[in-house]
Amino acid sequence: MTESKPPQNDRETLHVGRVAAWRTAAVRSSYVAAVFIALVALLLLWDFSGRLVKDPLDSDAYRQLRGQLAGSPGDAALRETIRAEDRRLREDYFRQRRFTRTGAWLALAGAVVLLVSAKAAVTLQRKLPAPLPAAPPDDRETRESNAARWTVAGLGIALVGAAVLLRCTIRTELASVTAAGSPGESSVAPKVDPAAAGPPPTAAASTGAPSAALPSAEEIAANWPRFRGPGGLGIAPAMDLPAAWDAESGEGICWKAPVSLPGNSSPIVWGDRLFLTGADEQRRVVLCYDAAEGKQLWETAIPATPESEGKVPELSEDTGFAAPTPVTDGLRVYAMFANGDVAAVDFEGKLVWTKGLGIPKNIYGHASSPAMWRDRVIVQFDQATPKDQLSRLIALDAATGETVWSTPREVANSWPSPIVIDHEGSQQIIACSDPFVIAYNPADGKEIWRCKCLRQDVGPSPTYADGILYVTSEFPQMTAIRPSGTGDITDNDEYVLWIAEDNLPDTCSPLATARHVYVLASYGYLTCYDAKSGELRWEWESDDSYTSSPTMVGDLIYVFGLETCAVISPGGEGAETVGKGTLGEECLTTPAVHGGRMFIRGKEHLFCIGKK
Amino acid sequence: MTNQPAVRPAGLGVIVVVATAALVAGLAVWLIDRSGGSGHRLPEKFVYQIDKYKQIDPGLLAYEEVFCFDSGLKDASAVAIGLEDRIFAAGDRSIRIFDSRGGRLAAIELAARPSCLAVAPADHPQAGRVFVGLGDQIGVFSGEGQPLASWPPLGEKAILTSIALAEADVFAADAGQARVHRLSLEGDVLGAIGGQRGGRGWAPFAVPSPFFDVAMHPDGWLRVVNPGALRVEAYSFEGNLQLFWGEGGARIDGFFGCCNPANIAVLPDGRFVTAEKGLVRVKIYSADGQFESVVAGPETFGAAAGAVNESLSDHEYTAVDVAVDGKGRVVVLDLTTAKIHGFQTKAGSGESEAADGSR
Amino acid sequence: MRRPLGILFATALLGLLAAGAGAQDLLSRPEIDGHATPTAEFPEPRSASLEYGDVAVLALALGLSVYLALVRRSRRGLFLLAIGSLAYFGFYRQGCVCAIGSIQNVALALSDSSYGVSLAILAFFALPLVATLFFGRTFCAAVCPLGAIQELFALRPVKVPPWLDQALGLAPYVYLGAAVVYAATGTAFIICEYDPFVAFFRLSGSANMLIVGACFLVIGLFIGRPYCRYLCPYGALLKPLSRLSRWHVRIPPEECINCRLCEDSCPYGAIRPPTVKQSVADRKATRLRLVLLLALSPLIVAATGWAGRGLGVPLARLHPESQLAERVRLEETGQVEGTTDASDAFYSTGRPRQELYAAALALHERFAVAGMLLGGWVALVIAVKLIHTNLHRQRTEYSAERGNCVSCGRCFWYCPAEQARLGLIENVDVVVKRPAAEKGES
Amino acid sequence: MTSATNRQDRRQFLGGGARTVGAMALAGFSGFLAGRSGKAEETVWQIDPDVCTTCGNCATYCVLDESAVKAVQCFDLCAMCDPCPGYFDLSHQERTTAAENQLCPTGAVLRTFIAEQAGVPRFEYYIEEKDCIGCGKCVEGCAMMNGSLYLQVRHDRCVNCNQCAIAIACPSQAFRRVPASQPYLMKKKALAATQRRGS
Repeated sequence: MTESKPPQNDRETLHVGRVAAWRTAAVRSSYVAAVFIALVALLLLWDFSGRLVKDPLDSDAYRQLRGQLAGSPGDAALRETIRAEDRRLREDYFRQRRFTRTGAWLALAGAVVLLVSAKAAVTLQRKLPAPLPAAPPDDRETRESNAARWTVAGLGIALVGAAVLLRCTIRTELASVTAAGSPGESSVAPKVDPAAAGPPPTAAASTGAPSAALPSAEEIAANWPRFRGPGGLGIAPAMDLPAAWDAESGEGICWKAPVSLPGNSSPIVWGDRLFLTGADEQRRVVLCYDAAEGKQLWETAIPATPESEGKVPELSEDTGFAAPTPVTDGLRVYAMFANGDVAAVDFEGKLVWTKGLGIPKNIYGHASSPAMWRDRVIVQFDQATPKDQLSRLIALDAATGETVWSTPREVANSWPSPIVIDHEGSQQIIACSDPFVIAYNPADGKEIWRCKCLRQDVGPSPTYADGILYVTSEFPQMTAIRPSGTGDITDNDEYVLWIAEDNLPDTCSPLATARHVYVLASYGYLTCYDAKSGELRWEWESDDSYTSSPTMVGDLIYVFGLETCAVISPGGEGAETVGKGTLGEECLTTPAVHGGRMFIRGKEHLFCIGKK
Repeated sequence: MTNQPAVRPAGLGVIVVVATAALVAGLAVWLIDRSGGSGHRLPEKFVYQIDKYKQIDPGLLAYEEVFCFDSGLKDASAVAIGLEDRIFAAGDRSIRIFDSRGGRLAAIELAARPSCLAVAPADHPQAGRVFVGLGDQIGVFSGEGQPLASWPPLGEKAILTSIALAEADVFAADAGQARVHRLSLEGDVLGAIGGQRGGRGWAPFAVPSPFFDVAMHPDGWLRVVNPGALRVEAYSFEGNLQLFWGEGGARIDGFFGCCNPANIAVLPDGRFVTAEKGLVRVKIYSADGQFESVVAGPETFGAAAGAVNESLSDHEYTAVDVAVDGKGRVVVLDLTTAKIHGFQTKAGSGESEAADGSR
Repeated sequence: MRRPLGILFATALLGLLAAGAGAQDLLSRPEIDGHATPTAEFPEPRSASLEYGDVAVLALALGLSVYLALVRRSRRGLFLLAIGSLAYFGFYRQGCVCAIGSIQNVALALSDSSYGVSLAILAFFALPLVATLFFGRTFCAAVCPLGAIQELFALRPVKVPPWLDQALGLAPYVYLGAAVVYAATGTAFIICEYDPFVAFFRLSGSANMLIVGACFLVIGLFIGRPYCRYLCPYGALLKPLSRLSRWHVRIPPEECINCRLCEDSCPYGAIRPPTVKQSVADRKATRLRLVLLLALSPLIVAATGWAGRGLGVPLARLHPESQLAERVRLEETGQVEGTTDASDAFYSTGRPRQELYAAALALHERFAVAGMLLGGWVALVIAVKLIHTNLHRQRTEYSAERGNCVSCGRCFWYCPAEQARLGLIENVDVVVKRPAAEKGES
Repeated sequence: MTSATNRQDRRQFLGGGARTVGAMALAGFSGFLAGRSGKAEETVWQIDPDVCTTCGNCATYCVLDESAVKAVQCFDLCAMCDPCPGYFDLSHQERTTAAENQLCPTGAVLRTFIAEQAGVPRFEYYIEEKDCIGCGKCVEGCAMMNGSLYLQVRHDRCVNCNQCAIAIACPSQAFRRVPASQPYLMKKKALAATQRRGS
C-alpha cells in the first residue's frame, strides 16, 4: 500500500500527502490501541484467573490464624493479627472487584480508539479499484453451484453422522426403568414353583425318586399344596366365592367339621383331599378330609422319633405344637411339628417315614412350614441366637426322609416359611431370619446371596412377584430385592430396590402382585405399597387384630382377623371393604383356596366357605 | 496494486488465524459449565461448614436405638410417656397412644392442633390424666381419652409449648408471652414466672422461636429453658430463680444457635435429656448441668432420616421432642419425620432383650 | 424506585398461608419501645413502560435505516446509525431485548400457553421481519447491535470461497431449529445463553463466553459478520423474507454499466456477477438433477425425520429434569458415588423417584418428537439448498443477492455511477474509460 | 423482448403475492400470539426462597461480576437474638463484632445494638448490600434457627437476561420467571410474619 500511483498534479500530491500523514497517524494509533487492549485484557485475565483459583478471602494464612485461635482462645495479640489480616483481605477483595470493573471500561475505551483509528486507516487507504480487462464470459454460477452441491451434501452427511454419534454415545440410564416396569404389569397370576416342568436334574435322579410321578407345574398351580398355596404367595385365580358368610346362620358356609387336635397350621388341598395337622403335648396327627363334604377320611398319629422321645419343647401358647402347615407333592403329605419331627404320610394315611431334627431352641416354638422343591422337602430350622450356630436349612428326600443336604445358617430363631422361586431361570430357596434373608441353591444348598435387612423376631414369610422379592419384619423395614445378585447385597442399590417402614407386620406375610405389595399389620392396618417404588399408596384400617396372612383371590383380598374376615377390593387409591364373614370362633390361620371354595381353620372347627 | 479489490482472497496467515480462533471459540463453548454441577464453586470461606459439627464422636454416644416406628402423624408436635410406659404422640388433631413396639393402642381426637402435652405419672394424685396444650389453652382428658375439662385461654398471645406437672400444680410454658403460667389442678391461674410484663419473682425469658420447655425435677424445683440465653434455669414455684446452667456454642457440650435447647426431659435420677433444634442433637447432662454423653446426633433425625422440608433450606422445624420412660429409655419424636425413636444406654441393652422376650 | 415491602405482597399469596405448617406458632418479633421495625428495601425492576420506549427506538432505527439505505444511499449514515444502535441496544440496554432472542420467547409462547410473551418482545420479533419483507435486511445493516459490532470489526475482509459459504450458510437454520426445540420444550434459551457479544455489552460475563466473543471479533476482522452469516438464527428467518422484498438496495443508483468495479467490494459475498448462458450439457445435467432432487426430497425429509426420533435422549440431556433423572438413577443403581446439589435438593423434596423417571421418560418422548421435527427440518433445508443450486438464474448486471445482502451500503462507494451521483467524479466515463489507457502501464 | 417483459411482470406479480401472503401471515401470527398472551406482562427472574438450597451458585454463575442475588432480611421474622447463627461463625468465642467472630466473609451483615429487653440485649441485623455477594452463608446459618434471611434477585442490579445463567445452574430449580409487577418472592413463613404484624 506504500507504492501508490505517482501523483498526477500538485493538488493531488498535496492531498495524497495529507492523507498519507493521517493514515500513518491512524495506523499507529490503532497499533497503540491494540497493544493497550491486549495489555488490559491480559491483566484482567491474570486477575480473573487468580480470583477463580484462589479467592483472596480464602487465604491459607488466615485460616491458619483462625485455627490457632481455636487452640488458644484467650490470645489477644493473635486476635489483633486476625483482625488486621481480615481487614487486609477484605480490602483486597473489593479492590480486585474494582480493578476488574475499571479494567473492563479501559478495555472498552481502548476498543473504541482502536476501531476509530483502524476504520480511519482503512477508509483513508481505500481506493476505487481500476477495472480489470474484460474477462471472457465464464459460467461461474454453474461452477460454484457444482462445488456447493458437494459441500452442502457433505455438511448434510456430517450432520447425520453427528446425530448418529450423539445417539450412540448418549444413552439413558432410565432405559432399565421402563424395561422393569412394563412386563407382567397386568398379570397377577402367581409364578409357580418350577417343579417338574423341565427334565429332572441328575441330583434328583440319584435319589431314586420316581421322577415321572412328580407333579407338573400346572398340577401344583391347580392345587393348594402348601402354606399360602402354590409358591407360598397367597394368590389364587378368580373364583366365585361368597362375599359374606356367617357360621352361625350357615350362610355362605358349605360345611363345618370339628378338628380333633388343636393347631395353628393351615389347611392344604390336593385334588379332593384336604390335609391338616394337629398336636398337643403328647400327640401329633395328620388329618385328611374330603374337601367336598367335609367328612374326615382318616387320621394318622405320628409317633415320636428318638430325637424327640419324651421331650417337650418350650413354646408359647400362641404358637402351639402344630404351627407348621404341611406340604404335599401329590404323593405324600409332609408334616412338621414343634418338637422338630418331620413325617411323611401317603394319601391313604399310611405313615411312610419320620425324621427327628431335634428339639428346636425356639422362644415361641417352631412355626416355619416346610416347602417342596422337586422331590425334596425343604425345612427352615432356625434356632436360638446366631452365636449358638444351631440354625440350619435342610433338604430331605421326599421318598425316604434322608437328609440330602443341610446348610448351617448364622441366624437367630425365626418363624417365616421358606419359599422357592424361579428368578430369571435361577431357582432359589428364600429363607428369612434375623438378621439376614438368604437365598440358597435348592440343588446343593449353597448360598447364592444374602441381605441384612431383618431384625429381632422375624415372622412374616417372604413373597415374590414379577421379579421382585419382598421380605419384611415388624422392625426395621420391608425390603424389595431383585434376587439377581450374589454375595452380600445389603448395601447394593442395584439389588435392594427400596425399603418401606410403615405399618409393618409381625406375623402376617406380605401379599405381592406385579403392581402392589400389601402388608397387614397385626393391629389392623392393611397397607398398600407401590411394588416398583415402594411408595405408600393407601392404608385400610380395621379394629380386629391379625395373625393370618392375607390371601388374594382374583381381584379381592381376604384378610382373616381374630373375629371377622374382611373381603377387600383394592384399588389404586384406596381399598373398599366389599364383604365380611364371621366364623363364630377365633381364627389365627391362613385359608386354602381350591375349586371355588375357601377352607379356613378356626380355633375348633374347619370351615369350607363357598356357594352351595 | 491499483487493482487491489476491497475484499481479497484469503492468505494462509488469515486462514490460520481464523481457524485457530474458530477452534478456540468452539473449545470455550464446549468447556462451558452450564449445569452448575461441576461448576466454579465458591471457595471454602463462603461455604457454611457445619458438617464438622454434625459428626458425633462415637465415644460420646452412650445410647443405642432400640426401637423406631412411625407415628403416622402428618404434623407431629409433642411426645410424652404415660402409665405403663405407653407413648403418647401429639400432632395433627389427635393424640396417638402406642406401646413401645409401635402397636397402636388408642387415639384421642381433638378439636385443635395440640402443641404440647403431659401425662400425670403413677405417683401423681391424678395418675394417668392427660393435659394437652391446645394453642392458648389447656384441655384435660382421662387416660381413656374422655374429655374432662377445658381450661380458659391463658391470654390473647399465648402459645403454649410445654406442660409440666407437680403434685398440685400445673406449669404451662407460653412462648407467645415468654412466661410460665402456674395453675392449679383445677385450672385456676395461681401465678406466672417471667413474662415481659413482669410477675411474681420477675424473671426474664428470651423466647425467639416457638420452642420453650418446662419440666419438673425430682429436687422439687421447676426447670425452665431460657432458650434465648441458651440456659436451663431452676425456679421455685413462686418464681424465684434458684440456679441455672448451660452455655451457647456449636461444640458438643454447648447449646447451638440462637435459642436452644428446644426441649428437655428429666431422667429418673435427675439427669437431663436435652434436644436441640436446627443442629439436632439429643444429649445427656448431669443434674448440675455437666455435659455427659450423646443420645443421638443429626444423622439420626430430620433430613438425614429422609424428612421432607417444606422449605428446603429451612431447618427450623428440624426439631425433636424428648421424653423419658420408666425404664430410663429416651423416647424421641422427630417432628419432621413423625417417627418415634427409642434409645437405651448401651450398657443396659441386655435388659431390654429380656423384656422383649417375655412377649 | 424503592418502596417498602409491606404493601407489596398484600394479598397475593394469602392462600399459601393455610398450607404453611406451624404458621400459627410464629412469634411476633419483640416489641421494643422507640425502635420501629425496619422495612427491607425492594428496588423495583426497570419499568415496563420503558419497554415500549425500546420498541419506539427500534421502529425509529428501522425507519432511519431504510431511509439511509434505500433513499439517501448513505453508507456514512448507516455506519453512524450502527454505532448508535450498538450504543443503545448493546451497551445501554445490555443486549437484552433483542430480536434474535425473541424467537425463543415466541416459540415458548406457542408451545406453552401459560407463558405469555409481552407485546414489546412480540414487536421486537415481528417489526424487523415486516421491514425486511418490504425493504430487505436493513435491520441487520444498522439496527441489530450484534450486526453493528461485527460491522465495525470487518476491517480487513477476505473472500470466503462460495462452496464453503454455501455450506456454512446452512448452519443458521440448524441453530434455529435447535433453538426453537429447546425454547418450545422450556429447556433453555440457547441463543441467549450462547450469545457471543452480550458479555461485551455488559462488560462482564463468564470467562468462556468472553473468549468466544473475542474469537468472533478476531474472526470478524477477516471474515465479514461471521455470526450473522454462519450462525444467526434470526438471519435465517430474514434471508427468505429479504428475497421477497419489494424494495431493496441497489448497487448502482440507476443503471448498471457492468464496469465490474464493485465485483469484490462486498465483505459478505453478496454481490453476484451477471450470468452467462449455461452450456447445453450443463443445462441438461442441471435439469436432470433437479427432477431427481424434487422427486427424492420428500423421501429424504421423511427418512431423516424418522431417524431424528432417535435423538430424543441426547436432545433431552440439556433439560434439567432429564439431567436430574439420569443422575438420580445413576445414584440409585450405585453407578456413581455420592450426590450432587441437584440430587440432594431432589431428595429433600420427597418427590418419588419413579415420578421423576416418568417425567424424564415423558420428556424423552417429547424430545423424540422434537428430534423428528428437527431432523425433518434440517433435511428440508438441505434439500431446498440443493434444489437452489440447480436453479440457474439469469442476471444481466451486478446485483446484490437479496438473501445475503445486509444492506450495509459498502458497495455504493465503489460504483462509478454512485460517485457521479454524489458529484465525486464528473461522470462515469472518467473511471470506466481509464482502464484501456492504463493497461499498458501496469 | 416481450417475453422478457412478461417474465418480469410475472415475477413481480408472484413476488407481490408472496409478499402479501407473508405480511398477512406475520400479522396474523403476531395477532394470534398477542391475543393469546393477552396483557402478558414483562417477566423478571426471581428465586423461590422456599425451594432454594443456598448452594452458592448464585454468587458464581451470574453474568455480572458481582451477582445480582443478595441476601435479604425479613425483619418481621428476625428475633433480634444476641447469639445470631446467621451472624456469628460456628466457632465464635465471644459475641462481639470482631472479625474472628463473624460468619459473613465480606462483612456484609451489620449488627446493631437496639436495646436491652427483659435483661437480654437485642440486636438488629442489616445486610449491607454493596458488600453482599450472595453466597448465602448467612442464609444457611439463619435457616438453622428462625430463617429470617433469604436470597433474592435484586432488580436494581439484575439485567434481566432472556435466559438467566443462574437459572440454568440452579440445582433446585428455584429460579423462575415472575411477573415484573411482583418481582419479589417471600418465604411462606416470612409472608405469614409480615401479615401477622400487619393485622
